[in-house]
Amino acid sequence: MSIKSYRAAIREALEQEMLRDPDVILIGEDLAGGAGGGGEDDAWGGPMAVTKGLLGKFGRQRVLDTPVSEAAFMGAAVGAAAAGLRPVAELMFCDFIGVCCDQIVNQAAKYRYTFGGQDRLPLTVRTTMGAGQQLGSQHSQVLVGLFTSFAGLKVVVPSTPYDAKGLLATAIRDDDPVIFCEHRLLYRMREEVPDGSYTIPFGEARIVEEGGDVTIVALSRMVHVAAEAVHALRAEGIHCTLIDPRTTVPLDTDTIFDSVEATGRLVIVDEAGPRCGMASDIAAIVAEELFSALRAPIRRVTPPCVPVPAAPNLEKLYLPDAARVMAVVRELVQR
Amino acid sequence: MSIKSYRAAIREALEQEMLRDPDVILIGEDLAGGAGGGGEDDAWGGPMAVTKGLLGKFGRQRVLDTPVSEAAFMGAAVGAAAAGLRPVAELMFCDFIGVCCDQIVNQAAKYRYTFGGQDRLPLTVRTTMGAGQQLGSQHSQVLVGLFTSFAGLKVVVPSTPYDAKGLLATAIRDDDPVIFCEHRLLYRMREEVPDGSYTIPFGEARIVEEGGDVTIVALSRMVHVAAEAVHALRAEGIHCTLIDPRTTVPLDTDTIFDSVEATGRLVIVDEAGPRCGMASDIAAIVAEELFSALRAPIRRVTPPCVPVPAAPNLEKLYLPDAARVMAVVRELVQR
Amino acid sequence: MGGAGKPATEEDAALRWAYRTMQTIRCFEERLHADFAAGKVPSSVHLYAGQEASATGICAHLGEQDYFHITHRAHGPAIARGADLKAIAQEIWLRAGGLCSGKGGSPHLHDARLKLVGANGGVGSGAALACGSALATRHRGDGGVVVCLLGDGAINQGVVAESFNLAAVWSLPVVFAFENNGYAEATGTAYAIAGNDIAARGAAVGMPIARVDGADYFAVHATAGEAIARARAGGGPSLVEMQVPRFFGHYEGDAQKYRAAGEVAELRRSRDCLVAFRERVLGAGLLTAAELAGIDAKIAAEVDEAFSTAAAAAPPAAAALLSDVYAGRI
Amino acid sequence: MGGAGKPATEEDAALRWAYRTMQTIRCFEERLHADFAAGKVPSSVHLYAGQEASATGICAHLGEQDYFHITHRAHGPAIARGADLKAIAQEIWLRAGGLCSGKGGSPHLHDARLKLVGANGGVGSGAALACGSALATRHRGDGGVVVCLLGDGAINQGVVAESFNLAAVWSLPVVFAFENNGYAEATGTAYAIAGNDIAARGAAVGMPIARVDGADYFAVHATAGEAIARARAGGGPSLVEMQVPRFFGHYEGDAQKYRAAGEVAELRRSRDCLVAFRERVLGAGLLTAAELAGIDAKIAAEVDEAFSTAAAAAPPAAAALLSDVYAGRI
Ligand SMILES: Cc1ncc(C[n+]2csc(CCOP(=O)(O)OP(=O)(O)O)c2C)c(N)n1
Ligand SMILES: Cc1ncc(C[n+]2csc(CCOP(=O)(O)OP(=O)(O)O)c2C)c(N)n1
Ligand SMILES: [Mg+2]
Ligand SMILES: [Mg+2]
Repeated sequence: MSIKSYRAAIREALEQEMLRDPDVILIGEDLAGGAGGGGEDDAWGGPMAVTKGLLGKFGRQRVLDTPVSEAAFMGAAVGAAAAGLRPVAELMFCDFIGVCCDQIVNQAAKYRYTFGGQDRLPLTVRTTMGAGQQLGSQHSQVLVGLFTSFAGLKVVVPSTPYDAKGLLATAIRDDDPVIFCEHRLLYRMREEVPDGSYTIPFGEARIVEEGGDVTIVALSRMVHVAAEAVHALRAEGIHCTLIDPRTTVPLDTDTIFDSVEATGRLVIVDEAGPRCGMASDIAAIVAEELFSALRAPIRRVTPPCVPVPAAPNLEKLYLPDAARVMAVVRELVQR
Repeated sequence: MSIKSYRAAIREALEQEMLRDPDVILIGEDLAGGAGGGGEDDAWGGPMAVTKGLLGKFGRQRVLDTPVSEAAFMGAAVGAAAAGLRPVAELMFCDFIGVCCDQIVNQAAKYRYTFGGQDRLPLTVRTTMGAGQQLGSQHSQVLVGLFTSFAGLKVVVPSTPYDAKGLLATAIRDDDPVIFCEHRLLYRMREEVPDGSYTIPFGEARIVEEGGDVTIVALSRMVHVAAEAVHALRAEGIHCTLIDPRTTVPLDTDTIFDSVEATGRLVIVDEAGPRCGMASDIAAIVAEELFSALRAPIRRVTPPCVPVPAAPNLEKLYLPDAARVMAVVRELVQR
Repeated sequence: MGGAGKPATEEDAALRWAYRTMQTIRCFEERLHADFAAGKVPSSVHLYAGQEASATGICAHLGEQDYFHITHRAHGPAIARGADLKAIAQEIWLRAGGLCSGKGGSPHLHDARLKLVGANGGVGSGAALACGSALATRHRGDGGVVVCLLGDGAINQGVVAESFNLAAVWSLPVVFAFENNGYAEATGTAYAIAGNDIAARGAAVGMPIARVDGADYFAVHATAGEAIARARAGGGPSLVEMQVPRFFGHYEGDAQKYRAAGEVAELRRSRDCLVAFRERVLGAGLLTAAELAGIDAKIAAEVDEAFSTAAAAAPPAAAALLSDVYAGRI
Repeated sequence: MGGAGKPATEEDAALRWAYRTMQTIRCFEERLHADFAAGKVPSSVHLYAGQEASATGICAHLGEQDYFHITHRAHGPAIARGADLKAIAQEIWLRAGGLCSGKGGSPHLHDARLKLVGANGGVGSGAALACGSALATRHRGDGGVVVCLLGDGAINQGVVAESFNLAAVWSLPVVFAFENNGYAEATGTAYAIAGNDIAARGAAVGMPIARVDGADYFAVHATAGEAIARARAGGGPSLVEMQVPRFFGHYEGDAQKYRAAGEVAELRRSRDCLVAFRERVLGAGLLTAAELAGIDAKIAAEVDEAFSTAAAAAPPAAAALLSDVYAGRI
């Protein structure tokens, strides 16, 4: 056990899984960096420095730097998975799904089904997401809902170093394609994380806080935004249960239902836009399956329906924050 | 006024808009067909024969056949729109968003916002969708929710020849990127359609049937499935309002709200999968904004969360049908 | 492997295998054409007739460890790889006993045991998947190679260009084998392929390239053999372009108005790989007319049986709708 | 147009414009580098220093009707096209007065009035958009051409290959101008580009190609001029590959460990387009050292003013968050 960052926890999971299984390989842009140049070999260790050091340990046969060719290398990862390897492909920004969408949503997601169950596809796609770095409309998106909408994919949204490490190990050992969504603003988050290898099962939400007044479901970085709100609300005498689903496919509806059953009130906090995302998805499921338990409207706290602006003041307005969550919760408990 | 098929209505809108505005051009694969061959020039007139005859009327300068290069020609359509033309680009199957996703969701959708409102982007993307032709997992999808989730796009889902013609004219004249989703099983549907040009405003739902017991919102071909159910239910004494939103961006929530206000019960029928699609989206909006009017759970009638199978018996099981809609409605009115 | 139990050592057995394979494909496709016209085929099909020498000349070189990625024009390549004729037919008929249990259909023929990798829906997407198979076989060090069939239309898909480069950067054991049948749907290569030179696109990444008459089995066999041997020996990727005639439409039902009058008749007359093959082996006295006739008759019966089996076979069980989405529980 | 009011007829005015443009870019980027290191720049930036001759040599040929598509390494090209220095700086500082009102930021500099088309987020995506600008200008018949800047990394994006082919098939007036600075992020072209020959990829679709030393303003000017004139005359697309040095990291903050020790120093010594330009014009007596020094001083003051304006400028109003999503009401 030691204090580790989200970044280090992810790196440790990669390293431990690579040690455990020689068929685990990494594919992506600048995972090492330095290929074809006159300087150091592991020059970058990943665009976000997540894979730093792995080249030295596993060599270029298992840490495969690629040209700027997401469609080809993502397809290669799909093909390699179908052929028996356990590739972990890195999509630098989830926004770049734009250029490899086919490989993920049409090929990886549908390979097994289309071919009648002949194959396993133990592919993990690591990608990054989120706003807050002034990177603008095409490097800040949260596309968890898009991935979730395609049957055949599993989708993981870790909010803490501990969860990131354990869920990534599970993802890599899983025999289905898993989209593992890392939030860039969390890379420096630190907490106690076991040194040894461990897994966290998919489809088991984490109850972050317990309280009887309102259920809050939040994803990825929004878990921390919601937690801040929950703590502040406690001082006002409002007690919330905060649930981090951790995976959206499979989705732990049991835990959500149990809580809503008790509170009768649901708020979902998500960093994706308001249309057809996870906030809508969870709201719809609860409105369908747990209607009689509801005592108030289901409220979604999301950014407005606009692309992500680059200017920091606009980006701040864009992102849900604790104050907004608190306002919504306060309004709900008054009903 | 004359009887026209959905296909013919779309063709007529294209022709009339091309006559009206010389800046309207068509871009896509085999819109004419026959280029580079030794036979007829307008050999196909579109993969679904929608654009048949337009080559002869407007020539190869305005009916631009392309190589099998969706990313390039979709990007070219975006660029041409930004540069002042009104391109109508055809994406043969919406599933092929896989290979031109970047151009649509990152470029077309975000062009105006990213550049601070300097440009107009009068682009129309015509695409086809839907199951029912045994084409399997990668040629049968309904991706309306995906398009809807990206702020900056407008999304049209015509269910009738009349609507298709009027909405396509609106789309082409609109100064924003519009995704116009044609359902392949509707191409042969026929009804009275005016011969002259007309437009139908975006964001105005069509009330297909009126009834006080249950509100049904259905999209595209599902409007007809739902209508069948509504008629049969009437014989049982159950009276439904059936709403066809016609566009999902903008979405006419007023019409939906007015009806749910009256009925207290909502069923959404959609051909997309159950996760993060339009059914979830509409359910979430209503659960949020109109909770107090609801007397029963919001029910979604969608396919199961699986890719589309090719075998006809499985495909039939996959697709929502009138019987399923009826069962859900009956259950709701008992509550 | 290489289909239908070819003993690779014996020259005339190899010839017989090649003939049997090509003739099986031809017979299958001609018969399918007729049945389709008669309304008996319950799905959309793209026929391979005319292109037989291509898949056959390639598969002659492929062993158990090798991968063969095919396209939507799938029947011929699947047959050449040795997939079960009845399972192929049943997949086309969308039956439970089909290669993909009726979930994929004609364009998605796939047999994981044979390392026959079916087309995914996007034209050209297979080029990237093929790089992945090549990574895997190299990772295992089992000496496998990968052949990826692609159509002329695919050369203009970005992922194909990316895959050329990636295969070359990683020096993968993959052969990109283009079947240039002159058309992508209704559009001719003279229009769609700037420069009208598929192989040149491969040469631009430094890959060895070869161009060959794809209606000549022996030429394909020799050229593909060289490319496959190079890949197997660690020489990296290469590209083979085969000029092939397409005897039917893009799909069945295609009126083919984009073709010149008499074009198909002329192709059938002058560029039929089976006619050329027969002439050559009979001329050289390698096989006899009687032998060939015997093979033909046997094949006709086999195809007949495959089709009637398929027509009579059961559809998938309803439960199949929900299975095979994930390998694990969800 | 062509930036900063160049009167295109006068030879020495053109030279002065070129020098002023390149020096403005250099000064802007060097100053930005220093300010970034001092923590004064509130966004991520990719600097263009070293590559000045490329955008400048191209923009010397562009008129009002012409489109210039640029990349994330945007400051230099935007300056060369004549975009307002203060508006550029304010966009980098994400202010309301920025070229994109603070919504795009450094990589997305865009000025619709100047037909300066900013990068979209995906490397290489602009190649397709450029085909669209070319379609539009040809449709209008206004004699416009399109130059599309691309980096070496972009050559491996599928959409770029597709765009080459599409531009050639449609014979569009577009020049694909590659700035080969040796790196895509931390990865060298020797690894990432199989065959290590960008121009060859263009040649494979039958486009005319040219390779030029991108650190030599006069060479770029001549070569780009030829390609642009060809496009303007209806001769279709072509490709120009420019070898350019990159003096800073991929982005500011990049430790550049992937570069050999002394690599940048050597590039600055031997491949500085401004040094070469000065030598040439002074040697030929075209401009005097005093003139150049006068220009330098003026530019330093302008850049200074642009930066201090930007630093002091107001951020976008809160209402800007919701505006500009659609042109019409929604
Ligand atoms: C990305 C994509 N675009 C378009 C299509 C539609 N489509 C199916 S087959 C085909 C033509 C392919 O031509 P080619 O590669 O020459 O193969 P052939 O059919 O001639 O065997 C097209 C365009 C598709 N399946 N995928
Ligand atoms: C599709 C896509 N993949 C990856 C990236 C991340 N990225 C940004 S710049 C860059 C390198 C581009 O290199 P090059 O084209 O040579 O331009 P340079 O930065 O050298 O000017 C990469 C990979 C991106 N923006 N888009
Ligand atoms: Mg073809
Ligand atoms: Mg570069």
